[in-house]
Amino acid sequence: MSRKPLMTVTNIAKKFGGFRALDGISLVVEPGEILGLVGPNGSGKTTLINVISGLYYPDHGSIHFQGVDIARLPMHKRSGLGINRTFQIPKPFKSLTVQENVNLAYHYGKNSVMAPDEALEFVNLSQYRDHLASELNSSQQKLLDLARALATGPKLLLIDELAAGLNHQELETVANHLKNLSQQNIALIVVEHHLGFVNQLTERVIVMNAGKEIFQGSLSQAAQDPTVAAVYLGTGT
Amino acid sequence: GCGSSSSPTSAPSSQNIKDITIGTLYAESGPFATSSMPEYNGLKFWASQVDKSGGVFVKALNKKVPVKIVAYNDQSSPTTATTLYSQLISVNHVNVLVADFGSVLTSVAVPIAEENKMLLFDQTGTGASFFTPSNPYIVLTSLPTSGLWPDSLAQYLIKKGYSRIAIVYATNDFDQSQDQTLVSKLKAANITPVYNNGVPTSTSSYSVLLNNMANTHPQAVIELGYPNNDIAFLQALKASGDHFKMVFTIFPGQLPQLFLTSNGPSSINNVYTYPAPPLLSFSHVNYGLNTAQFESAYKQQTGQSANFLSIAGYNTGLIIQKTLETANSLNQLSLRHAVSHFSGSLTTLDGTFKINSEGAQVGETLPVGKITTTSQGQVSVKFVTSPNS
Amino acid sequence: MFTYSLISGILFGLFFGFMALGLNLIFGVMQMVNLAHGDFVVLGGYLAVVLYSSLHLNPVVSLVVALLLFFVFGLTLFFPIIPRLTSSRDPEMLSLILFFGLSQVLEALMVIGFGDNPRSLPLSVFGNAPWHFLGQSYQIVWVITAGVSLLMIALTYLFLYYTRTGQAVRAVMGNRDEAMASGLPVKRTSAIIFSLGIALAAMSGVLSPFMIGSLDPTSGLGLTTIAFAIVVIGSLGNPLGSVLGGLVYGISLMLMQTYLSSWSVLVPYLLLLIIVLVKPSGLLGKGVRHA
Amino acid sequence: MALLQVSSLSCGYHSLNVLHDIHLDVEPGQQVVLLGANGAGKTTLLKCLIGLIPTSSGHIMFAGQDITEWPPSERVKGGLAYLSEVGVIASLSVEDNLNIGGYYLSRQERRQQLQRLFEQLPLLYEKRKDPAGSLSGGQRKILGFAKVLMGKPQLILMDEPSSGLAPVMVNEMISMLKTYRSSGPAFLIAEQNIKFLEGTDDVYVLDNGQIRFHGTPNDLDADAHVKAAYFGLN
Amino acid sequence: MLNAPRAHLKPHTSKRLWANSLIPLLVLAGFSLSPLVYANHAILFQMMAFMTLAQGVNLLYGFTGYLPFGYVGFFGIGAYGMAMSIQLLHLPGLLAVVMGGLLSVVIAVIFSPLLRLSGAYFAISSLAASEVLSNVVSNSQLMHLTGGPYGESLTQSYHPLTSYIAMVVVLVLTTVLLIVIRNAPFGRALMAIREDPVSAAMAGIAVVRSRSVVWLLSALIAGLTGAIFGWHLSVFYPSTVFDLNISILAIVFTLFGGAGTVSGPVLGSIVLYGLYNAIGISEPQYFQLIYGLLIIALVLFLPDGVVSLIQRRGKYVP
Ligand SMILES: Nc1ncnc2c1ncn2[C@@H]1O[C@H](COP(=O)(O)OP(=O)(O)OP(=O)(O)O)[C@@H](O)[C@H]1O
Ligand SMILES: Nc1ncnc2c1ncn2[C@@H]1O[C@H](COP(=O)(O)OP(=O)(O)OP(=O)(O)O)[C@@H](O)[C@H]1O
Ligand SMILES: CC(C)C[C@H](N)C(=O)O
Ligand SMILES: [Mg+2]
Ligand SMILES: [Mg+2]
Repeated sequence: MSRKPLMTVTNIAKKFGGFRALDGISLVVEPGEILGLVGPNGSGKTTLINVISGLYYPDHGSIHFQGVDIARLPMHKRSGLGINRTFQIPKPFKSLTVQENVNLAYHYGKNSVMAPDEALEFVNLSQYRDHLASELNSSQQKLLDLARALATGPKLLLIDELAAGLNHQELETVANHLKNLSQQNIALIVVEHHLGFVNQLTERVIVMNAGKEIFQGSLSQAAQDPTVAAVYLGTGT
Repeated sequence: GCGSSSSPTSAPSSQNIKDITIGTLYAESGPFATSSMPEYNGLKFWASQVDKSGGVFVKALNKKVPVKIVAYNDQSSPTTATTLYSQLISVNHVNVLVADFGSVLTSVAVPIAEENKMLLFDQTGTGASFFTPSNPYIVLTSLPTSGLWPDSLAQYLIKKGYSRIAIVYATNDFDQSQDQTLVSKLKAANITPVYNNGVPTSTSSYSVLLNNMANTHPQAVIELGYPNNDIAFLQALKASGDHFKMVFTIFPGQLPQLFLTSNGPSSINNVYTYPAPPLLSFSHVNYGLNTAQFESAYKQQTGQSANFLSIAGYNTGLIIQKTLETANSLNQLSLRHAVSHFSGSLTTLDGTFKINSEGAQVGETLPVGKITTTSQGQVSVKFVTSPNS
Repeated sequence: MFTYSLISGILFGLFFGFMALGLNLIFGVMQMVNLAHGDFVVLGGYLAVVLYSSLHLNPVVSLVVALLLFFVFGLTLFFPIIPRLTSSRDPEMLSLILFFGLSQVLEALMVIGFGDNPRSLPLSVFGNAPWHFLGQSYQIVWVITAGVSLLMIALTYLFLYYTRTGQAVRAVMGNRDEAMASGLPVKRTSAIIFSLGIALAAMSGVLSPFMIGSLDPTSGLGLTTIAFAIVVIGSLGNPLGSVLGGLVYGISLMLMQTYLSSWSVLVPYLLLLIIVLVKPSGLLGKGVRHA
Repeated sequence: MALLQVSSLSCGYHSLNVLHDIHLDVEPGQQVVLLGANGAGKTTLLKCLIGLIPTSSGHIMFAGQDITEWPPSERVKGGLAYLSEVGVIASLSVEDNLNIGGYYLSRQERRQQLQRLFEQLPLLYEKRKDPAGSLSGGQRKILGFAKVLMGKPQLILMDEPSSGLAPVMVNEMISMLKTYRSSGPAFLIAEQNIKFLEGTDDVYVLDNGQIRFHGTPNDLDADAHVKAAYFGLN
Repeated sequence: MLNAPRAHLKPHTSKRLWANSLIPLLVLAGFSLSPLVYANHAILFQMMAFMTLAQGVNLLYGFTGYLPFGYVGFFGIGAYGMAMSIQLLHLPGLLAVVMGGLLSVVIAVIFSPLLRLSGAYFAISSLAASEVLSNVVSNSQLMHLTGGPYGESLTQSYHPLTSYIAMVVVLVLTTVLLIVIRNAPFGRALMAIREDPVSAAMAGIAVVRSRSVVWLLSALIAGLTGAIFGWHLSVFYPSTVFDLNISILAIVFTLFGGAGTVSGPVLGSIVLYGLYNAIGISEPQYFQLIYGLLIIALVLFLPDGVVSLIQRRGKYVP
């Protein structure tokens, strides 16, 4: 591999009370690549995203982003460095309009490339521009989260279950959009249970279980893997 | 009022004066209402009395004119009081300015009065800091400054040869200054209190404090507070079952009724206190009603029984009345001179009125007395230091 | 001296825990701070005083009267005010203002009704026989008051955790909308809890003269802050929290009075600040997940 | 006669209507699936049926009664149940969430149901004492699903029960649906996941707040256009 | 949340700027001229003081959602900072006022951990904080510094005219500050933080720093006001300058006018404080009763303040 990795996550652990949500997980993300992150419910995917984006600090382990260790950096600093995310349970600024939500991110985003209108166009919420975010339904709010994240001009985008609530056709469009993001050299970590969607996006997936990586490789291989089949797909015997 | 730009408040030219306006504040609600209302009623009572007799004689006009009271409700808030005092001065242009009850509500009036060159009749605001040589615009009518209060008490303790004395006081101007005086006087007679602690004025449970005091085996236990403190203290004392040779608190002597209704007669039985009028009654006065007359007249007119504060209010009225009779002009400074002029020669139902050069009371002293109550709630007092020392 | 302070601290603490209970419920369930809480305590106190001086009614009986009377009072307050408040933006903050207004009104009414003078009950209503314990003797009223308080708290706990309505209460506490979606009678539940909270305040008021000396119309706000401190110290919506908070408060107050008397008034506020900054969820609180 | 009968219903948020003139029936024991693009109005329709948002016109008949004006609590008492997108009360323990679901049951009925569900969903049993708020997104869905089953309702409205569920859990859920349908309740499910179409009696497709299609899954199969539009299958 | 955001976050027109700058001008003119026609300057002075405090509350509550019940703490500290500078450092009045302001900023720094709280927790904790402050100040063990229970008496440097002018200046500056913040992106960032700190941080906003800035600014405002107020009183006890009602009034005035706007608190203070004195001076029998009922009615029927009456019509309010 010629280019040096965008982010290297090494041996991260995170406990809640006695419960090990993350148990020594590591991964590497190359610039502009799309990495699928799948696994049974409660396996730690969202927690991993929370740790990378800075909502929680890991109990131990390191996160190097473009060479700097960011494991203990506050969220807004990481956003400034170019890490951003969407939320599984969406969190827009409910009393601001859709437009204002994106404008803010654009204004405070350190290296913004995509203009607010562009971002709204991208998730196709333009017609809701002047609605309050609270007037969007949950899946629309998720898309707004995405637009807001894009407006900050990220290098790495963590996407937590975007597919939920979108129908097949909408998934197609979103998938294509995400792909040309990676063409624009924005790396993506995509957490998804909708395997069809993941499949459209990437070859490379990591399968988590109980806070650990249990498989790494292509989705098709994963389907063959007995453990994955058993704990995740439910196709195993 | 506001500096040089403030409008002149000297009384309008003597001729066209129809009546003497007396401006004051009262607290209908809040912590000071208990004391402020009776005090205000006392003043109103005085006003009605003089008006019955065709008004007050004003030497400056050489005629009797009716008195009119202008009063606002400050709800025990010094902030509100500030604006209302200045309302009285700069808008109502009152001829005489009278403070609300107590140090807290009086304090804010002091600079305003001085600034506007209005003589402040301070009824019960006994904070020592109000009285400075540079400020002629204040007289304290009904009580000595707090620091003087414990004189007789100290004398008595020393006389009895009590060596083990426990003191608990509320940390406010009024009580702490008394503690300071008391302790220094005792020290002078080389008695060091076995217990001397301040507690917040808001203290409402004294049981543990009492227990701690009891552990020092005192002969005399002294609690200096405001009425609520005394009530809580005596209540705790009664419940604790502790007994001491001597127990002293301030307010049973001023507001016996209050204690009877809240704690029952036995709570103040055998308690030492400063018996203030009407408990300390003056039959021989050279001005105004004497204690007995006042009590009946006041009861008759207001339906309430007289207490120290209503007397204080009435007494303020008398001082004002005397002032107007004496002063050659309604100019505030000449009012002040008039006061100094009759200071010392006036004996009212509140005792001898005598002020020092700074306008603070020095005439009235507070004797020490021992209260006895019957189960019917009859209160009598036995003086242990001379009432007119 | 230490034991005495400690034991009295515990007795006091139990009472104060009870005193804070009503505030705890209302705040916990409706995210509304009843700034008039203290005034309801005082009203309860006046009720006891009046019943005692007029009918020589034993305070324990007055407790029952207070419960019924103020539960009804609570209901009559609830319907005109609370639903409207709930539907406003930011009910939590607005409630602070509204209930401050209410406390002003109650205070004024108390002045009109009972005058400004402090009132109290003779501490000898339950006899004067002291209670001896560890070589010290304590007033019987304290012991009885503490006992009653403990009982009331226990009952409230049982109500919340072992009855169906109690369960609904906790659900509404957790998430109004979702509780609504689950088909719970949200409004009725709130009404009950609100009225209960006020009734409990008044009931603790009946006993308050024994613990805090005398009551006057201005005592309210002080009591409210202490109550809030206690609620926060032990955690929201949990009666056991109130006990814990009360004990922490009572004991530290008494020790402070003994060893640093002039600072004792700081106790509730310092405790509140320390707890809130060290463990914002209160001593018994659980953490929450943000994403 | 139909268990649920919705006639010319329209409703929405504040002034603006989202749904227009909806007609929809659910027979006892039926499984009806509600399809539609994001923003079509599925959630709104379910909220309106359970009574969380007011009806601006039209009627909702349930088990022979007109419930159009009833508050949610009455409807649930009457045998409706609703699994929202949120689905759980975060601050309550897993077990208490289930009890809330069975609020109108008798004590021992509730105990039985609880046992039954814990047996079928061991995950919930493990975490029964934990606050639901600590659960992962998918875990919450499962809890929510169990919660609505608790109350033994006649008709269960579900808003995208499978969203956020791992494939293995989706299968789990579908098989549970089967078992529970045999025991009586009818289901009205807003879904995107076509797996739910198997064993479905009736399909409605919402578009822009209006019913665009109504028929059996087979009819849907036949309707190339709708299929293309909503599933990209051809 | 505090007023229809659509109404005031749209791009600016010059008309809007004009409407904004009108407010400080009117305030300035009003309070410089009214003493000539109205004799009770104490009322004018206090109206200014409360208007400034209301703007301080507005800054904190209107833009970050923190309701500072103990706001009076900063006020009182300001007063004492001023008094101590005069008594101990023998500074001239105006300098002492500045010191007062700075001291309460220092205190704000010490209490900044409170910002970790939210909702009623913050509200009441701030109240507790102010109680702590007032009790420390009034404790006899600090007598040599603060005069303890005996309070402060500054009659020597009492100067009502200068303090009046100082109050005008601080009021006008505060008003301008609010206009700036409200119309700068910073103002919007604050609203975002109030909405959802996590998302705000992800959008790149420095949550902690932004909050702290507002916290310190509002402390400065209260401190200066308290200092000037104390100077104007010149004789006061701790209970006078730490009176909880000062917080409450400032909050009520803000809500009545409409938090989150600049004109709201101005209106609120003029109308309610005016009313307050009107009732007070008309010697009503049941002042407290009337006042309490007024507050209740306000929350129930005008929760978003008088300006909301205009905003409901979608009109912009400065
Ligand atoms: N703040 C928290 N407190 C307690 N437990 C937590 C917290 N956050 C996560 N957990 C636990 O950690 C485990 C992993 O949660 P996480 O949300 O990362 O799972 P997930 O992989 O995202 O699941 P899903 O696909 O359902 O979203 C879960 O069992 C959850 O209960
Ligand atoms: N609280 C609200 N206030 C105003 N409009 C709303 C609100 N919630 C949803 N809407 C609007 O109503 C329309 C329908 O939303 P709804 O949630 O019913 O769609 P849906 O079919 O459930 O979409 P999804 O498949 O994404 O869940 C959307 O356009 C949305 O913008
Ligand atoms: C009547 C007095 C006891 C009042 C007291 N002198 C005070 O200054 O507050
Ligand atoms: Mg997740
Ligand atoms: Mg939906």
